[in-house]
Amino acid sequence: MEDLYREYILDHYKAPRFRGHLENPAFVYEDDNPTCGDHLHMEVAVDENGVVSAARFDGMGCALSQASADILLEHIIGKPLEEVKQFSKDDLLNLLGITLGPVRLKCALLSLKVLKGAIYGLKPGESLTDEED
Amino acid sequence: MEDLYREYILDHYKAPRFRGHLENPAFVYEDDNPTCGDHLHMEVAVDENGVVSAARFDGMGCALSQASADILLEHIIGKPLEEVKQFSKDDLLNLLGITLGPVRLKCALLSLKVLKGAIYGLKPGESLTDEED
Amino acid sequence: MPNLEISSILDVSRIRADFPVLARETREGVSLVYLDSTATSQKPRQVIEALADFYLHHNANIHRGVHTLAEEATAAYEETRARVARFIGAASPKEIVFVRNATEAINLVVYSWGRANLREGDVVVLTEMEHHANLVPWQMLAKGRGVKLEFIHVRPDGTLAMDELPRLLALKPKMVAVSGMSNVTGFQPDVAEIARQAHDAGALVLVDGAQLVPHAPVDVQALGADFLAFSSHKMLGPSGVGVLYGRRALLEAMPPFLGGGDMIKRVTLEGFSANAVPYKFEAGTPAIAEVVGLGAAIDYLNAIGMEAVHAYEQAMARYVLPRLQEVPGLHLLGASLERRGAVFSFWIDGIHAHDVAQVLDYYGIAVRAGHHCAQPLHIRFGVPATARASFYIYNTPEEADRLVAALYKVKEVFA
Amino acid sequence: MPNLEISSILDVSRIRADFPVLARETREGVSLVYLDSTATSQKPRQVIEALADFYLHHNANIHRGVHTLAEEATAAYEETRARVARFIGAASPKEIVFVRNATEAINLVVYSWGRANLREGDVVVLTEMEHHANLVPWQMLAKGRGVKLEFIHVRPDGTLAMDELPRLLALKPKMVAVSGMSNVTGFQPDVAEIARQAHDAGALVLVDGAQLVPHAPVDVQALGADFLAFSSHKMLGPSGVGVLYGRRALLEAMPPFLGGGDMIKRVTLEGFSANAVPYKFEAGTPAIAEVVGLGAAIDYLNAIGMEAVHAYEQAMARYVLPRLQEVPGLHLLGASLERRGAVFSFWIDGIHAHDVAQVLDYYGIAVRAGHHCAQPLHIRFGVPATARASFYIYNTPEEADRLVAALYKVKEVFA
Ligand SMILES: Cc1ncc(COP(=O)(O)O)c(C=O)c1O
Ligand SMILES: Cc1ncc(COP(=O)(O)O)c(C=O)c1O
Repeated sequence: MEDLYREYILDHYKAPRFRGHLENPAFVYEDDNPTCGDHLHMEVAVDENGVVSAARFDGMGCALSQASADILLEHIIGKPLEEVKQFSKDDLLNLLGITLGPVRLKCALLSLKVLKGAIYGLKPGESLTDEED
Repeated sequence: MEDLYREYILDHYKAPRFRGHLENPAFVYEDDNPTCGDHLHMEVAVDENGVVSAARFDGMGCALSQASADILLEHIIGKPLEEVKQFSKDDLLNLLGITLGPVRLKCALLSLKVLKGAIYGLKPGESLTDEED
Repeated sequence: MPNLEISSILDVSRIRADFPVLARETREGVSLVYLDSTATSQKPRQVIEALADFYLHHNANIHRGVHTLAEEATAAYEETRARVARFIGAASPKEIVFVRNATEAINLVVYSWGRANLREGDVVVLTEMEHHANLVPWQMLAKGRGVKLEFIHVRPDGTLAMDELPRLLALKPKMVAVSGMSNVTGFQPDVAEIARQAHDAGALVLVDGAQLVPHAPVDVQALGADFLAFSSHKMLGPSGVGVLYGRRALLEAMPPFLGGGDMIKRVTLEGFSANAVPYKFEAGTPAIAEVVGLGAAIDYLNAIGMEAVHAYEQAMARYVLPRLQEVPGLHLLGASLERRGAVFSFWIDGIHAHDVAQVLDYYGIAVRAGHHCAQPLHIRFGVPATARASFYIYNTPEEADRLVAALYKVKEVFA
Repeated sequence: MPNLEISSILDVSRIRADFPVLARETREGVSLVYLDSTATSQKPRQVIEALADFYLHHNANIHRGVHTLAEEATAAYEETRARVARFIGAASPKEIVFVRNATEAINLVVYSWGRANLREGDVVVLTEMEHHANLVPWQMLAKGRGVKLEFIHVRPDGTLAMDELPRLLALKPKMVAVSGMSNVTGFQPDVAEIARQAHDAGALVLVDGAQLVPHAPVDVQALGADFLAFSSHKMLGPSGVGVLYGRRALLEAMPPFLGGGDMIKRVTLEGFSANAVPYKFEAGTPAIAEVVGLGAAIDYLNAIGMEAVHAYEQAMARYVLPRLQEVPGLHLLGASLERRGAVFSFWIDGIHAHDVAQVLDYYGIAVRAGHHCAQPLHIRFGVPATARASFYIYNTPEEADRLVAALYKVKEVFA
């Protein structure tokens, strides 16, 4: 299936490492992709040094949206929150290692949107104003 | 100027026979052509036999709208009102003897619209519902 | 041999030759199978040429010009209005308002007729299968002024629960607004019967014809539609233009919607008076070239004949439906063959619709994935998204076979 | 030799070669002189080809599809949004809403921002030279809810009475809505100065850019425009598409206007939540191909450079104006050479504008006649209608000479 359904992504989709919930998350956020009903919920815990100590996601949606969430959480766990805040779209796309058209891009980036919503402490429905265009 | 500004029309425009007002008109009506500010006011008198005994117009606008009014009134004076009511767009265009595109058509037909409004006793702003499309 | 039966209805290979895009490949060696006409149809050469011809030879603004190009452009635009009127059996071209799309047509009715006629406590009847275009505008209106929306529900087989209608009509709704064909299940309700009952109960009837008009013969009188909304881009015409049909007396009684040039008779700094219909509802420069292109699309459809279009799609539906049902784990939204167009929305156990569409795309097959702007219908069936394959006059049974074969590949990838 | 001066600014003969319609005859032996670009511009080959290319190779509905064509169409559509944003100096593509035309853009602001923000007694400041598109929508709103409209008047030379502004701003208007260039007098008010004063007084500023954007470099930041409305068809692009620019914070705070697909995030039978900007304001299938065509028009204008476009038209104005003034009995609406585009509206003693236009058409010269959707301005000058000749990048001094010569013929016919 070319690079879009690379083994890597299918693997994270079929056997996610970070699907689930946390006991005492510092941050919780969720959002949808209205074009396809993708839904993601994320929980992030941060230790006393400001390092992401644990994270989980839950939700439903296409392989890309769910695998992207799993891959993203794998990447950020153990990193300082301040560093995670700098994590960009391009960083995520590099991580996924695929090129995407504008529609599938939304699937892939939902995970980042939800993560940012969580760690910036947004309320449901709020969105970041400094979001890149 | 080809057929559009035939001498006939220019003549009626430059030297109208029926511009003016009546003492006791049976019917009065006026209307505009919103695309160009053409304006026509018509007054029609009918005798005891139901025959158009006199008619006048006033207004301002392009040669076509004003000449058409003059030519139309010349034609109907002396005719039974019931016959005039049957007078159609095509009749008027035959009378004018020219072919017209959709925009100039409105100029030429304003006279007929105002005449019909008058003899059907419409109030200002009302329009005929049986108007042909 | 169903293929033979089907191919006797339309000369599809001749039709396909008119649609240059169908010859393209989505990637090297993979030819396109376009099964997304419900979202937007492809355009025949004739339409593309009509657009180009307009711009190359006659382009001008309309109505307000007396020069040659303006007269030509106005004539082309107004002749299309007359052609549209004939196409749907309208009594007069004055009943045809050009808008952007079906969505704007419905919004026009809601903003203009709705605000003038609906008061607190009034009822509007819709159905559970409506496209958001025939739902959200009513919700926006209803919320502000306490209007109640009531819904005819959808049965498990995708048909409407017509037995609910009498109870809803007993509420004396002012309006019944219903889709002529669902863009998800393909179900084509008996609009004429709904309209008959609705009129008896004193309601007006708006038909969302976005899917019906491209796929079946439509006569607004026979249908009993007081309003009919549809889009050019779904019926072989250009994007950017749609149609609102409205009964003349209704349109005349309605207040204007958008203000601006052309919709006025006279304007001063203090106020304005509105123009006659249909101009009253066409503020500003319309989609002139696109209207002319729609005219070419109607000519094209007329040359085929809408009866033949409809018959071909019925035959395709009979061909496709059972083959889809054979795919293990595949579930259709609306599996009835009665009163349906050739559009099929389905989900496959354990595979998200996006992934179905993505893998199909790999094989050149263009289907849509999502809620297809009918989220309540998806909620009703308990799925967030489906994949949708839709067929039009240029699609063949062989393409349906390619779809079915590729669905087995989808299952392999996600096994 | 003014011709030499003018021709050094633009290579007009090369430009003309891109506009096939300019080579046509209006009747045998009479070549077209198109002086009606203020109503709608002609389209270069590049734009017509972009449209055809889209339909021939990439046509699909956008946003909701994951198949190849849908991805290509979505990319083309969204890239144009970004190009439009750059063209007018917007901070983000999210500030660009695609609508049908400038008229709809202004109506969107009036319906959405206006209804949410204007209460009884509130004041909106307009000018006496506004096109109906920037007047009638405000009147429709004002009438219903007791909002007051105040006007900056027009001076005898066609310029705005800027000295009235402080008095009007003392009324604490919520909005100042002003045209960037009159489509009648060609006057280009100092919008940046108006905006500065308006903002100081706490008002928002809407600029009707229908004429400004096609004819001059525009930077919304420098202009101080909170909203900017313009139309593709007047700037070499297709009909059927227009643009509303709005400052992001404003757009985000505004309620939706049209309801339907794409403008929603989630819909149930009970209600909906709105999508993010700009999608919140783009309900239903947009004018996809036409947006792509607008992108090609912007590329074309950028290749010439808007500074050069503006300079060329300034030079043309200096060439044309004195020659028109020499025609006996000809009166211009706005005879100042300051801050003006190359559009000239005039009347000739004793001859109706329609007749002027008709005779000019006989000589192949396309001008418009009427009130040009600016009836209050015509009332102010005491004439019901004028003839209007307007020049764009493809018009030459020789064409202006043909116009002037034909005007003498007009006078002969009606002598
Ligand atoms: C100054 C001005 N504003 C608004 C408009 C309306 O433009 P459109 O008809 O494209 O909506 C025009 C076009 O005639 C105009 O010249
Ligand atoms: C049933 C139905 N109604 C309305 C619409 C809206 O059409 P448009 O997006 O052209 O306004 C669609 C198109 O998706 C549809 O299928």
